[in-house]
Parts: sequence; structure tokens; C-alpha cells
Amino acid sequence: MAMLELRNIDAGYGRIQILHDVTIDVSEGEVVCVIGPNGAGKSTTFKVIMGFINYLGGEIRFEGEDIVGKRPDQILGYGLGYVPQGRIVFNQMTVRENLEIGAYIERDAKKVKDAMDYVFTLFPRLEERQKQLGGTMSGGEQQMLAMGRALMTRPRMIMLDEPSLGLSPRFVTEIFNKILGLAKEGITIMVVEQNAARALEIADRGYVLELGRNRYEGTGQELLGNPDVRRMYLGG
Amino acid sequence: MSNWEHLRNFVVLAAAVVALLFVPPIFSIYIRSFFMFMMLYVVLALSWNIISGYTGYVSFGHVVFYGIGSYATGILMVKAGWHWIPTLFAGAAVSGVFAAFLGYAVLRLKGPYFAIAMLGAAEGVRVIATVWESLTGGGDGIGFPNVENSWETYHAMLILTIITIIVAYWVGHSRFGIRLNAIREDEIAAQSLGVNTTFYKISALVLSAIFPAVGGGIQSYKVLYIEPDSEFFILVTIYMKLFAMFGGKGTVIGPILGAVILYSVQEITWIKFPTAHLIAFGLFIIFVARFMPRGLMGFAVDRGWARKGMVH
Amino acid sequence: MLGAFLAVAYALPFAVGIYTESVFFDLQWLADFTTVLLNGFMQGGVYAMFGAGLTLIFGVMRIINVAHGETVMLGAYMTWSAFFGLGVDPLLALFLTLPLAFVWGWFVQKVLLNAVVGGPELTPLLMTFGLGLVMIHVVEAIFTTDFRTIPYLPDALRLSENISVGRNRLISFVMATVISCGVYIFLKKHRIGKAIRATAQNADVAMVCGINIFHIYMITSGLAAALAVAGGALVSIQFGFNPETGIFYTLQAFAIIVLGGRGNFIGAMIGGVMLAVMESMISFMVPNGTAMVELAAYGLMIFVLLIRPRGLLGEKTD
Amino acid sequence: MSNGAGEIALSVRDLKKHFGGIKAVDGCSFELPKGRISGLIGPNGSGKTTTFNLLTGVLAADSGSVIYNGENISGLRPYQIFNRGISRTFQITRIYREMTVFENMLSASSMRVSEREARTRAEELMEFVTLTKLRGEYGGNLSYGQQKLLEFARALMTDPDLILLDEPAAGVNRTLLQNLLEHIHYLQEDLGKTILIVEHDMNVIMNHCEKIFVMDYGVKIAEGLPEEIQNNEHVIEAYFGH
Repeated sequence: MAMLELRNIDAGYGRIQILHDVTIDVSEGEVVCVIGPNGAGKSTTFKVIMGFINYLGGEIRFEGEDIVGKRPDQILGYGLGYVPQGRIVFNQMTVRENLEIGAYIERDAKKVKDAMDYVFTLFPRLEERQKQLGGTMSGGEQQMLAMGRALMTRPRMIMLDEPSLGLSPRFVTEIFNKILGLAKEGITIMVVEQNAARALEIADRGYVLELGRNRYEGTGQELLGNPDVRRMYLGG
Repeated sequence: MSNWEHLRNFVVLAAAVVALLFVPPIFSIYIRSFFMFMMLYVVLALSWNIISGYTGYVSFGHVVFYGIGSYATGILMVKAGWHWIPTLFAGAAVSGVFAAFLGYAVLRLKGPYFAIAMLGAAEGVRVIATVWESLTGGGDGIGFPNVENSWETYHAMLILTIITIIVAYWVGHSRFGIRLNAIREDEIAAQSLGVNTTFYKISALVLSAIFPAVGGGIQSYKVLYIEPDSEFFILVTIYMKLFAMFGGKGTVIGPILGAVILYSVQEITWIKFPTAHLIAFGLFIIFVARFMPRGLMGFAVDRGWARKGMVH
Repeated sequence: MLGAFLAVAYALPFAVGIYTESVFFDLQWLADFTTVLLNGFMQGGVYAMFGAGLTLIFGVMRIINVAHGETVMLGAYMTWSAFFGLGVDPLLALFLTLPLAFVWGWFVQKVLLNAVVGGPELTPLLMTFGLGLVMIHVVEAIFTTDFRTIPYLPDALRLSENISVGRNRLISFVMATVISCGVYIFLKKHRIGKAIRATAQNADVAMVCGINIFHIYMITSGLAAALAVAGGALVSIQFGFNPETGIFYTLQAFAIIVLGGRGNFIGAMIGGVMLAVMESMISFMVPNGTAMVELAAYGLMIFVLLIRPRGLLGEKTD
Repeated sequence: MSNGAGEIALSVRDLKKHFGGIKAVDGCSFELPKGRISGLIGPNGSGKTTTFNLLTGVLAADSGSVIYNGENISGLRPYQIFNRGISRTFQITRIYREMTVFENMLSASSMRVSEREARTRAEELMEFVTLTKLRGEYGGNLSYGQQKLLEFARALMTDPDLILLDEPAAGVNRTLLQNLLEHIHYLQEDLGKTILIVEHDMNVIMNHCEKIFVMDYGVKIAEGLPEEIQNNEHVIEAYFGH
């Protein structure tokens, strides 16, 4: 059974429908990427899962549980973490405080401490910089902090929205390596990416969306080698 | 809007004017001054509406223009010995020029900052009126020589009201007003579609500053005594704002309706409950802001009793 | 630019003082001046405290609460009632009034403001304006418009032969500092305080971290109301008050947060002290000073808004 | 109307705009051929909308120039640029929500023409985009597609020579899109207007633009005919990653 199931999702902002009948499955332990040209509705898919935009129809299940209409704190409680786009960290707070906020729903200090240690082993650089303000870190470090913050609730699955956006090539490589590292830890991963080539290289499976509709799906390598996918980005 | 509709509206206005000319003599001085103050609030609400209803720059200190007009009349009549009528024009001019300078500065501020900057401006001018004793008589105010002038002032207020309504009507049915509305709706879009927003905003503020100044002048001559705390009383701003919002900001008929209805209500309740009506007005502002932001006229439009928009 | 402006602003009272020959620079005058500055500084601590309340609300919700000054006024009446009604010491009364204030702020947020956060910014402005009007006239209905004072430690503490500080001012300053620091530490260290700061920085991401932001809004409003009521209590033992004094405090609080940078807690502290010192200088050196004091707040506010809208310590992205 | 081959309608030279450390537009140059439909494309965050805002004066450029009819219009206010004959639409529509369709149209008329002329022009344009029936409806009550049409028609009120369209196809259904594209072609072919389109929908760009400019990281990385762009390795890399 799939860990996260999206069935025939329709969704949009106000009067504008962005997603039309989108279906995506993510099985436990998989790395799934969602790619597609600008305006394909990739990030919108995450926003509808988190309940940030108008849900118009379809089914969303996490481990069999219907999560439509749930608040973000409830969704986190189910073990589904989310890293929003644009490496947004709390600029005026230290790295450590950022991580503590990530564990806001956890009231047990011992568990917060364990989660912090866990994040520090995954991202040693965050431990070195734990007193630094989030806003003064480089783009790549901020992305790691955003990921670490989402891991503070020890989710079984994590959703990453455009982790490479605006990063220099060196950091893009580092971030993708970290994502592979999380997968090795047994965390199920769904990633939305603009940098399709990179995302498909690390993904077990991928979905291609165009203008809010499913276009292709297959293994990462299949899609990477498919000239139609490549061409689709430039029309025709 | 067809010419026929314009004609109909003018007939209604003319009928109201005739009624206001010939009905009050039947009643007492009390009723006459009740109508006079009601007209004053029609003028004030319509003026506030030009900058705040059409342009969306909500002023929390519009009493400043009213106070400037009152003081212009007071100072020029009592200290300079002018006849009261030219002082009204002088007050309008001073107020308009002040509005242009003030507007150039504070109309760059948006939303709450403009609102509170205007509140600050009004309080600031009140303090100056209190402190500058040689000109304004300070906290003691200015007393006028006692004369019976209830007819003169009544007619002056009627003329001012007619002029204000005609100007408001023009604003409300012209491309000038539409451009002010465009600024309210989306200032960046308005700029990108050819509206020199700075010019239009300042024009709107100047226009909305002139009539309250004349009204303030007439009022000061009527009551024959002015002091800073009454001429720059924040309650005057509250009335302007509430009356226009209640009737429907951004319309011509709304502020008139709002002023007529609520001024009557407050006049009736005032007698029985001096502070209760202000508590009620406070609750009323909350209610209107939250649940009927487009006022009575919005209510009418939603039910199809009035057409949407200002030009047709 | 702002620095130059402030330098001019602070030099202005001196200039007027010299022009009107009320400034002498002899020993006696300098001692008086020091007394005035010291008292102004202490009053600044109280301003800073209720200014911080307004900045907190703005920082978290982007709302200007124009009833904030009325809450200060309410605090003064609560303290007055406790003093004359129950015979409670004004400082001890804080243990009673602050929880009440918190509940009041919480309640106002839940009933009135939660529904309009994030909507058109003028709606909460108008609503809190209406709320302020209600508060003024309810208090007026109960207490009338008479000015009231609380006689509390009115004697002065002599620091030297010529320099003295009002004992009530000193105590107010100490209390205000303790309360402001308490709130600051709460914001820095406590789990909920951190959540408040997180919500202020980015409400969407705070939600994704599992924070119920509406809950945070209510706590914030409660805290802000408590700061205002504490301000009212400390003002009430120094100055007379009546139901209509609230507007003045709203404008002062607004000037403080404009000066310090909207949403900036430390900025509000600095802004509060700067405003109070400026006011005390004006009242000391300028003829008709006590009336002109009000101009300080309006003048500073409008000029800072025009010259540098983000304030002294405001963020660039404002 | 002349379709003067080879003439330049608008020339952008070395335009720069930085936001803090972010180089949104970093030395971009291109020339729009007069009387043609051109397209401006690029991945998310490549600086297209910033470029639009620089051309129309909504943002002030740090450096560089925009030459239109022999005049450097960079640094002019938006309404001045509009009054020189450059009109635009917005990525997310900016129609006036609490004004009627007719008022939206009239708001953009030039104050130099009489009210009667302005009304006639508004009526014609509403007819042109089939919104006449909705003339008395609030802009905010229109469907998103209708709002797009209204914004498009409103941009034509002053009969501009250069029309900048920011994502005209986003959120518009197929029928309406077809309708809109026909209007755009009519403006270009029959009235000789110059048009620049920013668009994510590559089918619109590739099938309707004669010349395409591609931006990435704030600079122009390619320009050419649709086929050239579709086969350009740099462009494919910019979009697909590498």
C-alpha cells in the first residue's frame, strides 16, 4: 500500500483551478520526484496536501488516513514533514531556536533533545553554527536548516519543495547528497524540482506534470532518457 | 447614466432644497438649528468621502480642516473685523493650501500610517491653536459679538450643502472619481494605466478639505464661541467617518443618508442618554467595519435595489 | 539622515530655550536640567513598556490597535478602583489587574480581531477605533469625565543638593523595567515566546512547524493588553487621568513604534526613552512647554514616517 | 498600417536591477521588432516579471536604458510611460474588483479625449472581448478568464502602440485562450501593434511568437525563431537542469 496517495486531485487559488485530476502515489522508502515546466502545478500539489489552498475534489491519504481538511499541526503529528519553497528560515532566530520551533508540537523535552542530536548527526554544520542567526547563513546552509527543522518531529515521510532553487551548483550537489542520505535513513521522500535532471538522477520514480495535469510517469532513469519529456519543457 | 437619470436626480435635489427652505420656518429655532447641523454633517460626511471613500485613504483627522475654517472665521471676524461671508472663502483657501502641503507629505503613507498621521496632524494643530494665544486666544478661545443669526447661517449652510452635493455628484459620476476609485482599488495598476496618482490624491484631499472649512466657519459664527477642544474635537472626525461608512463610502447618496439617519438618531438618543449613544456608535463602527464595509448602499446593491458602480 | 534629523530635533528645545532666555547654563540650571533628564528617562521606561505592547501586536499580526491607549487608560482606572475601592497598594494591584488585562486582550482578539487578521488592513484599524470609543464612554459612564489622581509616594528622593527624583517615578521605572525584561525573557526563552517570534517572522512557515497561529495571536493580544494596563497603573501614580487621555497614549505608543521600527521590541524600548526625554526637554525649556509636549510625539512620528518609514531599528524589508 | 520590416520598436540596453544581494536582472539587452509578436521566456525566478516592471516604470532600474521612439524612458513614472503609448497587463490580474467592468475600462481612458469618445471606445472594446453583457458587473465577480479579457481590453483603451502581456494564458481555459490569441493576432496583423508576451505555456510562445528571447539568472541567454530556441542546448539546460 502506498504511504501517500493522491487520487484525482482538483485544486486551485480562489477562482483559478491549477490542478486537474492529478494522481500521485508514494510508497514507503521511496524517493519520488515531481517535475514539470513552470506553471505545471508542482508546488501546488504540496500546498493542497498541507491545506494551504482550495481543495476542490479528490482523495488525499497518508498511511490510509484521510488528511483532507486537517491542520498543518495535525498533519505533522501523523509523521509527514514539509519543507517549503525558498529555503525560508526564521531569520532573526538562531539555528538552535529554528530547530526548537520545528519541534513545537513535541512537549517532551527529552524527545526534543534526541531529535536535535539526530538532526545534528545528519547535518554536522548546523551543530557548529547553532548560535548563528538563520538569516546570516548562506543559501545552502539555510536549505539544510529548513530540512533539519522539518526533521525535528522525526517524520516518516518528508516533502521537499524545490530544494535547489536559487542555489549555486556546488550546494545543489550537496543538498541532493543530503536528500539521498535521508533516504538511506529510511525516510520516504517526495521532492518537487525545477532542476529535473538532478532530481531524476536520485529518484526511484518520477511524475511529470504539465499545466496541472499528469503527463508521464516512470522510473527516474526512464524519464531522464525520454526525449519527449525533455522537449515538453519547450513546447510542441 | 442617461441624461434622464441626471435630470431626475436634480429634481429630487431641488425638491429637497425647496422643502428645506419652506418647512423650517414653521418650527422653532431648535428645529431650525437641528436641520442646520444635520446639513453640516451631510457636508462633512460627503467631504470625508471624497478622500477616504473614493481614494481609500482613510483620514482619522479630518476635523483639522473644519477647525481651520472655524478659526479663520473667528480670527478674521473678531480680530480683523471682516464681514463673516468673506471669512468663509478665506477659511476655504487656507484649508485647501494646508491640505495640499500636508497631502504632499502624508499621502505617501499607506493605510494605517496615513490614518494615524492625519490623527496626529489634527491633534498637532489643536495644540498649536491652544498654544498660540496671541492669534487664537489659546484655551480661552474666541467669543463673537452676540447677534441673532440663525436665519443667515441656516441659508449659508443650505447653499454650502447644495454646492457640496453638486461637487460630490460630479466626483461620483465623472472619470475624475473613477480614477480616484482606481487608486483605492490598486494604486500600482492605476499608475500603470495612466493615472498620475500623486496629483489625483492631493487633488482629492484639497477638495475634501475645502467644504469642511466653510462648514466650520458657518458653524463658529452660528454658535458665537470657539475653543480648540471643541473645534478640533475628534468626535467630529468620528461622525464624518461613521456617517459616510454607514451610508456607503464611495457613493454620493450614502454619506447623505448616513448623516441624515445617524444624526437624527444621535439627536434623539442624546437627550435621554448622553454617553450611551457614543457607546452605541463605537459598537456601530465595529459592526459596520466588520459586517457591512460597503454600508447601506452596498446592502441595497446586493439586493438589486441599486445598480453597481457609479457610472452607467 | 534620521540621525541628523534627531540631532536637530533634540537641539531644537535648546535653541528655543536660548532664544526665550530660559536657558542659563549656570550650576543651578544644569542641576535642574539633570533632574529633568533623569525624570524623563524614568518616564521613558513606562512609555517603552506600553509601546512594546503595541509593537508586539503589530509585529505578530500587522495590525495597528488604536485602542491601545484606551487600554492604558483602563489600567489607570483599574488601579484607581483597587486603591480606593479595595485599599490595595497600586503595585500589589498589578497581581490582580495584569491577569484581568491578559484575559481582556485574549477576549478582544478572539471575538473581534482573529477574523480580520490578514484581511484589508484598514478593517482592524476601524474596529479597534470603535472599540476605543466604546471603552472611553463606558469608563465615562462609570467614573464621569473628572480628572483623577492616586496619591502615592509623591515625595522626591534627593540624589544631591540640587538633583532629585520623584519616588513614584523611580518605583514606576523599576517596575516597568522588571516587567519589560520579564516579557523580553519570555519571548526569548519560553517555548510559546519563541513561537510568537516565529509567527511574527513568517506565519505560514510557523503553521507548517505545527504552531496554531490563532492561539498565538490571542496570547500576543493578551500580553499586549497586560503591558498597556501595567503602563496605565504606573502612569496613574504619577499623573492625573480621565477617560479621554487614552488617545494621547495611543499616539505616543504609535510614535514610539514608528521611531523604534515597527514590530521591534528593543526598538520600542529605545523609542520610548527617546520620546520621553524629548518631552521632558520641551516641557523644561520651551515656553508653554506642557502643552507643546504633545507636539513632540506627533512631530517625531510624522517626520520619521516620511524620512525613514522603517524606523531606527526597523528591518529593510518593511 | 506599415509592418515596417526591420524597424525597432523598443530597445533595452544593459538593464540592471538588484534586490539586496539578488541580481534579478543583471545586464539584460534586447530589441523588440516593430509590428511583431515577441516572446520572453525563462525558468522561474529568471527575471522576466522584473524586466516587465522595469520597462513599465513600476520598478526603477539600477542602471541601463530603455529606448522608445528615440527617448530614454527608463526612470519615468509608470503613468508617463503609459501616456507614451506602452500598455501592459499583469501576471496576476489587477482589475479593479469593486468597480464595474465599464468603470474598469473608463479608468484607463486618456483625459485628453472627451467623455463621449471614451465611452464609445470602452463600448467597442467590451464588444471586442465579448464582455458587453457584463458591463455593469463588478470586476471581482468575473471568472478569472473574464478578468484576463477585461485587463487585456482595458490595456487597449488609449490605443497603445506597444502592448506588454504578462502571462496572458495562465488560468484561462482553452476556448477563451483561443479567443485571446485571435485578438492578439488581430492587433498585430491588422493594426500593426508591437506585442511582447511573457508566458509559461510554451505552446502559446512557440506557435504565436515570431521572435523569442530567453532569460536565465537575469541575463538573456538566447534569442531567435521558435525552432531555433526549441533546439538550443543552453535553453534546454536552463529549463531541464544538467
